[in-house]
Amino acid sequence: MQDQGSIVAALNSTWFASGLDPETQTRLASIARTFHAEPGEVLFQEGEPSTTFGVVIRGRIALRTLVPERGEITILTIEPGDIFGWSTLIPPNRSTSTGVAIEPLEAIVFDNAGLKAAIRSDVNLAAAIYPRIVVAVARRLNATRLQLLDLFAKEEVRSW
Amino acid sequence: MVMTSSGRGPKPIAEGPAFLARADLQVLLDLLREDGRTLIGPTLDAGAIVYDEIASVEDLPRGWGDEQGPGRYRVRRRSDERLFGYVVGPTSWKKWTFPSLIPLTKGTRDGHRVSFEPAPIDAPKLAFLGVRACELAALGVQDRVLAGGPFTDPDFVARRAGIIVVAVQCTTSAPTCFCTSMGTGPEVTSGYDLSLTELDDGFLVAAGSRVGRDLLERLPLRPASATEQYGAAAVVANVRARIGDPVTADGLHDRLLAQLDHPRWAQVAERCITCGNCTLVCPTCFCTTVSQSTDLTGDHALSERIWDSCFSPGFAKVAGGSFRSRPRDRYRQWLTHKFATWLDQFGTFGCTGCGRCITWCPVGIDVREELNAIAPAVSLAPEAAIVEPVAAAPNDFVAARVLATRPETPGTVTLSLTGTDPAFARGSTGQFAMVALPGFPPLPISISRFLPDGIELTIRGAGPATKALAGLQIGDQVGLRGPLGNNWPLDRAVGRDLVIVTGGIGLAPLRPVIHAIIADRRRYGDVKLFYGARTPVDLHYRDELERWSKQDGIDVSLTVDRAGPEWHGRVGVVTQLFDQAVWDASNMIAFVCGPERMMQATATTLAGRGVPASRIYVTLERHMECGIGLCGHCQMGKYFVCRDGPVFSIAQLGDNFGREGI
Amino acid sequence: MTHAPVAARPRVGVVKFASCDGCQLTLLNLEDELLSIVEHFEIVDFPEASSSRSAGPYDVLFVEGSVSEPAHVERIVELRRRARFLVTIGACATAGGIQALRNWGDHDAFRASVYAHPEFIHSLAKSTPIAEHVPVDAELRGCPIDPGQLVELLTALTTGRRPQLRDESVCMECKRRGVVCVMVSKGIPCLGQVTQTGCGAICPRYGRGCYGCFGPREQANAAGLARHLQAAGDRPQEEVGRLFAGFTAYSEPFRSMVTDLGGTRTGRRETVDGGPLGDNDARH
Amino acid sequence: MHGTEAQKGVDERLYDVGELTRVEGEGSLRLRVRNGKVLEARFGIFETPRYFEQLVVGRTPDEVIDIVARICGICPVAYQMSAVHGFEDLFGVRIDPAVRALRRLLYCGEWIESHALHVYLLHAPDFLGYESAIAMAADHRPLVEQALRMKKAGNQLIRILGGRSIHPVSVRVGGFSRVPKRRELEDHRAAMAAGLELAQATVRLTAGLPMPAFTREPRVVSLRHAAEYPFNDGRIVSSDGIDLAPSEWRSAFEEHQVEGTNALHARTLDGKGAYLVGPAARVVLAAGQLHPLAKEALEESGQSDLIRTNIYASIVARSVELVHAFAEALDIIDAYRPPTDPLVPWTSRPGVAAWATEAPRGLLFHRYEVDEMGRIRAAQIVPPTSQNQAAIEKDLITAAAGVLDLPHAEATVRLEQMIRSYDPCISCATHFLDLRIDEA
Repeated sequence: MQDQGSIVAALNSTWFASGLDPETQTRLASIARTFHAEPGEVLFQEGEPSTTFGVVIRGRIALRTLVPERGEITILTIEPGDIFGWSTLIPPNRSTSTGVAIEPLEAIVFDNAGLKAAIRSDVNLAAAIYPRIVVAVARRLNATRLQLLDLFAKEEVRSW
Repeated sequence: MVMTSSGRGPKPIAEGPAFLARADLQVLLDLLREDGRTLIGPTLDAGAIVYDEIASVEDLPRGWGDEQGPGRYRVRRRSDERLFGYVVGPTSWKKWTFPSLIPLTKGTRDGHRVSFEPAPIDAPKLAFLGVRACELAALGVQDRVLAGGPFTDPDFVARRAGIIVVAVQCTTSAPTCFCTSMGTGPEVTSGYDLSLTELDDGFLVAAGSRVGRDLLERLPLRPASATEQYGAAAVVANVRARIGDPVTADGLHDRLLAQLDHPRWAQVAERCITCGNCTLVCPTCFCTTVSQSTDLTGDHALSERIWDSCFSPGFAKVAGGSFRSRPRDRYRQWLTHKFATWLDQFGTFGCTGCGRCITWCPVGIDVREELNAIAPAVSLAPEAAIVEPVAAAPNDFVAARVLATRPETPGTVTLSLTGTDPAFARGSTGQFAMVALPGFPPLPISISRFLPDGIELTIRGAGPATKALAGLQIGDQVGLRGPLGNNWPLDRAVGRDLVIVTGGIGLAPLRPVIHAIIADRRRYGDVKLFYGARTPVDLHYRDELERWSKQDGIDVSLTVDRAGPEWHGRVGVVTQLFDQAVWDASNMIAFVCGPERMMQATATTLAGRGVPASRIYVTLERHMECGIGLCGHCQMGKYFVCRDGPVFSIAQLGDNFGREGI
Repeated sequence: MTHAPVAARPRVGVVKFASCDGCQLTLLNLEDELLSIVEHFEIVDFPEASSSRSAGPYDVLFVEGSVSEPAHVERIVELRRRARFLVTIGACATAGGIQALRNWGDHDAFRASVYAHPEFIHSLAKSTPIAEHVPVDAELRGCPIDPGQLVELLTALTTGRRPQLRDESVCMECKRRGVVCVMVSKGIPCLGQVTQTGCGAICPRYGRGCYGCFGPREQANAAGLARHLQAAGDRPQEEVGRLFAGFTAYSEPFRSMVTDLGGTRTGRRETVDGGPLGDNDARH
Repeated sequence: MHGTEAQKGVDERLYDVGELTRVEGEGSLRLRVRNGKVLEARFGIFETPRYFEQLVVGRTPDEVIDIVARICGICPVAYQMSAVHGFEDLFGVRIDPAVRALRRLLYCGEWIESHALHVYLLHAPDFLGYESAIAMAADHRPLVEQALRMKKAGNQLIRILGGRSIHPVSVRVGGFSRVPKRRELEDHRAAMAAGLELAQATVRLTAGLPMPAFTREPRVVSLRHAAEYPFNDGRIVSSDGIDLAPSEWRSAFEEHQVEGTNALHARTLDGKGAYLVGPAARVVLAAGQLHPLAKEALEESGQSDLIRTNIYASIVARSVELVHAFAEALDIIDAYRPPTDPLVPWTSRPGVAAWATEAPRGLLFHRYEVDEMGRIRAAQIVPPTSQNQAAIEKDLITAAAGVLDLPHAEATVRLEQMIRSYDPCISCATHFLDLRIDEA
């Protein structure tokens, strides 16, 4: 059993949860636990059922995807304050990439079942969390578009 | 009246306007020829009245007039013997003041040594015969653009100085004329040496300068009768009445710029062939490009300046493509420049209402119709353009020597140059140099470091010219002109928190900023450098980056677009480095450099994080050829990027920044 | 060494497909430069001029003519393999040439109408530009190519710079030379506005309208010009179509103009055993 | 080239050149001889057909002039000339005499450019033993330079008159779209005068070349004009009495297709078969009308007879015509006054436009059926090389006898040289020939 106060404090330090009303924060803390991982530890696997949703407090997670012949490509890193495992809440509830801790990691995590139950039973909680998840995902979508433009790619050099 | 303005004691015949019999016009021509001048005047050739070399009155289009309309021109016989009974034709005087082709620079390469020799300017002594009011105005516009400073075109200045102007009052007009609207005519009022008003049997003559007065005194004149004077005034008045006022010039600048998204642009683009005729027949269009040629050895190169047009595809080309890829963008660029941004740049319209672009548009697009359709109302006065004086004529380069070369990333190298033009010692952050090798087009390249007796340039070998530069070895020479352009406003950063956001080779122009800060670190608050690259190996100045963060008190954050497992740094676009950072933007200023799209995203994010547009600065890349605002290629709205930039605040650029096709 | 020429003394080949030989002749017509060109370039294969042959590899290969028979298809692929730099020269190689007019016709009818025994004739239904079959490094437009542009390309090759082949309209060249627009001043239809420059505006200088032998320039607004020519000159649609049905007719957007407006049609060659007008008609 | 396989008792030789070089277009040569008997003699042409006679259908006369020029990059003017004279003849257009002179001048330019090219750059290397003029330049640079000077003078002449030397643009039905100012021609006079001297030197040079033994007396055909050396006017005559208006070619000649042929042979209706057109034919039939300077050069060369009987000597005939072209061009330039009416108006009328002119390589016949709309309904174009093919194959057999004793490589070169003597213009002809000699 963990100290709820420290979890609330940790949540408060993050972009994701800061600004939520104390009640919701406590509600969240009640179903959350802190989580630690060492560099190299695989947190979730691309394509596997997604079981945990979380917020990074310290450290860094690399989101990787396997490209045949090019190997594992890191497409995004998740920094303190940012969320991971949103697939847990969104069908088909499978991880869209592989998450690997690349720096000693501290995170607040929520288990699949507990979080879903809480959200189903508590409209206010749902109303508070979903917009933040949408914002987080939208942010990634925009960033991905920019990445897609490959802005720093060298000019295609013709024979001339 | 001009004649009394002359300082000399008046001679009897000069008391009022004087009369010259048509039979005596040859005397004037002879006087001008005796003065060693080549006469340029109207003559009938290939079914049009063109300006060309003439020897005598016999060469003039006696008894010929013309019919003009949109996309249509025909000469026709007049019922009288008038010598100037036509309206302006296809030729404009810029053929002599600003020729379509002039040699610029001879470049030679001898082993690793290079040298550049400006082509000598040869300006003939000319006399223009038959210059109309709208054409005098056009010469005036050229004077402002090409000789008004801060930079001047030496070739134009020399040619202009050698010309005597004999003007003629318009006694007839074409349906394409609109000098009245542009305030340039039809009355000849200034800018001439002599003016003629043609009457049935001769001319009313007036002097407009000392030179003109001297000529006047040597002509067989008699005082003009009151009837003649009245008649002369009357015909010109009739012309004004006939032309009317087809375009409301008052407030046109703002009306036009307020309509950058008008659907008409797309409609006119369906008719416009973007052939460029309008710009080349225009008496004021001054855009040029430089073409290079070499011999088979490549050791001898010649660069020549030729007329270019904003309607041509290559005109706005940069590495990433053309800034004005769509015909509608090109037409909008031309029209808004002529009737709006030209005012911002030169304090005058670029159009004198001569109507050539209407007559000689092969598909008959009428600029007056377009203006009235796109910009039909009224409003404010323009704001003045920013000007940062530097550097010399477009055709000279100072050879510098390569002291050291340092590979930065695959395909990118930093050259340390020494023996540079002393001007570089006075250079400052954000500026660039025009860099030339014989046979290659000179390129604008940001200065990535200022050394005591030289500079560093960081170059990515993309095209042939940049490859040639990137391939330079120690001891090789290269031609430089500069430093050019304005600075990053470091003074505004003093006492503030500074955010520097950049990507890829975009760090090069900001490197001197960081050097400057480190040199006087205490004057600035927090300095954050957010730097993104494509992959880890594409990060420039890696050793310096480390030093900056470890010992120089710069808060450096790096990110890459994609990386393999070996990379433990951040992956993601540069904006993600700070779009959630907890910071106080109230005292913050931001410098941004990178691909234009990246700068837009960054500016948007910064604004979203509370940094005011007036304190977000970007540096623009545009196709540059001259580097000093004379070639026209790098125009963006009312600015020439090379001369007024390349550093601009988002506030300055307004919604032109990121707008397609500007 | 700052420059990167193709090679110290590039090995050059000159080959032809379906063509009139005029473009390779342009090389021999560089009377002033020819002897110094062969000092800087090693001409290893040029059947029209030399009996010494080489199957490559070539540093630079000039390809004249269009692909218009089955054997051509494999041949160009093979040549591309052996060429570092492949330069197509002339309207046939870059646009399919005048023979591409048959691309609108019924090929079998063509053959049958010319030959009593069409079954002997081997040719493709379409005449196509080289670039439709293999990647091309540079092209010299024109029917024929311009000697000045050929020299520019050769000197660019020796110095490793990009050749200055402008992609603007013919009008630009025309106005720089002070030529009076034949379309505006004489009402002669002219393709100069939609045609790529390079010839030096020969036709307008010689009192004619440009017939587009350098092919469409980038973003050529051929439709706009066609609309204007029909409306302003009230010309029949087919007459406007024929303007585009020239030596580069198969290049877009000229191709669409010909397809939409007409301008080329197949016909019948009177066979040897007499035609409708009788075999002989002597008026002397 | 393959070697010779000698089997017991059988001496079979194969002379095979897969792709003829230094000819205009793509052709091949194959001669198979067993025990001194010619089994196979083939002058193959694997140029692709371009269907010009079809491409002009539905087009206007002026468009035809532009299109048919593209049949050949070396002699475009010839195609423009046969076409324009045919149309003007049908429409009854009376062109300004000065325009007629300019047309001859234009033709002079083409003859000079084409002949200088062939004599020095394509043919001379055979006589002097080089693979190309480029190789020849190493030992005989002045020779090649004078060739280039002449060529340039001719090309420049075409450029002045037509805007460019290949596919000039100014020839129109009724005259020219633009005629030169006097100055333009006068400025070029010096180069032409220099060219004339070089041409005279060329006759001396070629007359001195070693001529391979070769004797036969072919039937020759060309235009002949009472007062002029034939360019674009005169009557079609032959060494055996044919005498027709330039529009009447079809009353004595026809085209026919041979199996395996990609185009058509020309032959006479009288069944006598092969005949020869080109410089040799013209010199034989129209020497009387040569410019005095050319006549003089021909006499000095002393090769009038050899030109008739020895095909290799066509190089001399070509050189003599170089002199004529330069000399006549100078006369025209000196007499030139811009025409009062450079482009006379005309109206189309339906009927047949047919005409023959003298291309550098010989008689070139065009025939167009024009409909009521003034469009081409049908076309027939008979270039010199298709008329020469039969003669070429005959001469190949004649030549065979002369080369059997030579080393194989040398023999092959000699046979190529023979074919080059015709200056075959294969792009023009676009034929496949497959000549089978049955064992006689």
